[in-house]
Amino acid sequence: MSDHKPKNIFVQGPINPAFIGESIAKHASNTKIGGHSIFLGQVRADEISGKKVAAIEYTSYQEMALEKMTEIREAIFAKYPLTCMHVYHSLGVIKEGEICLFVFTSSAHRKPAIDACTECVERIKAELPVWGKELFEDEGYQWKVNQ
Amino acid sequence: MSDHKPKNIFVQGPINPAFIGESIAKHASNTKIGGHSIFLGQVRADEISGKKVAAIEYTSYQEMALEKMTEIREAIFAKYPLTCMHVYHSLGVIKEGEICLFVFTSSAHRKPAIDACTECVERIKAELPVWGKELFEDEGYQWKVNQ
Amino acid sequence: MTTQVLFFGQLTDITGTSSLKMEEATDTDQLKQALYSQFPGLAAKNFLVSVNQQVITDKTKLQPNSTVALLPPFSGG
Amino acid sequence: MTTQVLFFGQLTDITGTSSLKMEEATDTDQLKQALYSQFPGLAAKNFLVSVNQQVITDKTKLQPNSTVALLPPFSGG
Repeated sequence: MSDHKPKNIFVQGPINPAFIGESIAKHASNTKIGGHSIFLGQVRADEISGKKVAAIEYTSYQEMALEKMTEIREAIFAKYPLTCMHVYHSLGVIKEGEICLFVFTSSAHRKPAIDACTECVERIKAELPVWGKELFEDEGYQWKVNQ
Repeated sequence: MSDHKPKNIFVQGPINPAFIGESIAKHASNTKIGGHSIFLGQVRADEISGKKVAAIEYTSYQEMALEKMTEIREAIFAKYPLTCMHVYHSLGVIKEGEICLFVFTSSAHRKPAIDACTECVERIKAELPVWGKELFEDEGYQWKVNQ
Repeated sequence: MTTQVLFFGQLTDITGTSSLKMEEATDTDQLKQALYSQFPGLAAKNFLVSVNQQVITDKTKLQPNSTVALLPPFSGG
Repeated sequence: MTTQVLFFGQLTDITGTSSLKMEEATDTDQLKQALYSQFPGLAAKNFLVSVNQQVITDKTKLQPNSTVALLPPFSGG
């Protein structure tokens, strides 16, 4: 466990694309940056045995997730020469086509930014106590399974 | 050479972060998408023997670059199950902290989007006839060399 | 001795609640047996157990006011 | 027979121009020799040659109104 209070990554509802644009714009003042890598998760309207997913409802064990995210963040900063890393994950009902995950890494050179972003996404999906409930268009739901 | 007119990728001046946000927002209507990968190149204020890079001036052999980009695009679509791919490269003087390259791939699943984006960035840097002239803060310049 | 128990994801379909308090369990094995008696459907489910936010691998002694969570496979992102 | 010749990147520091027309060259080797006579600094430079936007590897015959470009190492992105 880390000593400092973990940084919050959770936002209620979808991530607004305009917010992503604003996040990028804020990095113009850091002129040591040469490359940014961004991953966005978008809710897909999957068809499962004839039923269409209309939304995913995300819940989390937040205290544990934020401790784990702090651990992931520290490991990634120790491994890659990043200037910064930002992570946002949605909670609540996120409709098809909306953004539910935003991972953003920056570095002097492209390779560390890209590798760190990919590793962060993989670790978020595998290690954060977050659950998605796929809500069907008509009625019913099923629990999402990560590949 | 491809039969159809190659799609333009060049924009005069820097790429506006708000435009990136708008590009992301446009993809909400494609509900087959599950993941987006974005790479952004930003002009770095490198120090070279005590001189600071204030801007990069990009020039290109445009007709050839657009033909080559069409070839890269077709190869990447043949290799990865993408829903779409967008590429923008700046020409002219781009100041430190400004965005000069925007590569944006989307797919049903994260891995093809991420791998296609990385491959596209590598091929753009290696294969497109584009040249960067690093303009120093005080005076003088040097020609950029890609790693 | 009271233990706070948290349920997440599909496990809440079985328990009908996301938290409850259990008395008298002194380790995680006792606690699991008590939960299986109360919610027989849990025994067939795949989940990890955490004590005070740390995932455990073996039977773990519980302190007063421990928080135990049952964590089905994660599916964030 | 006229060939359009294009120069890019640092090669323009030597030629002082980004394009010119050359007469009488019937293949790319002749053309390069003529360019080296006119711009001796070019001989020490590292560049690829394209004919009508296709990079060539060997001596290539020129057709009337071919466009030849001298391409120093790329540095986009």
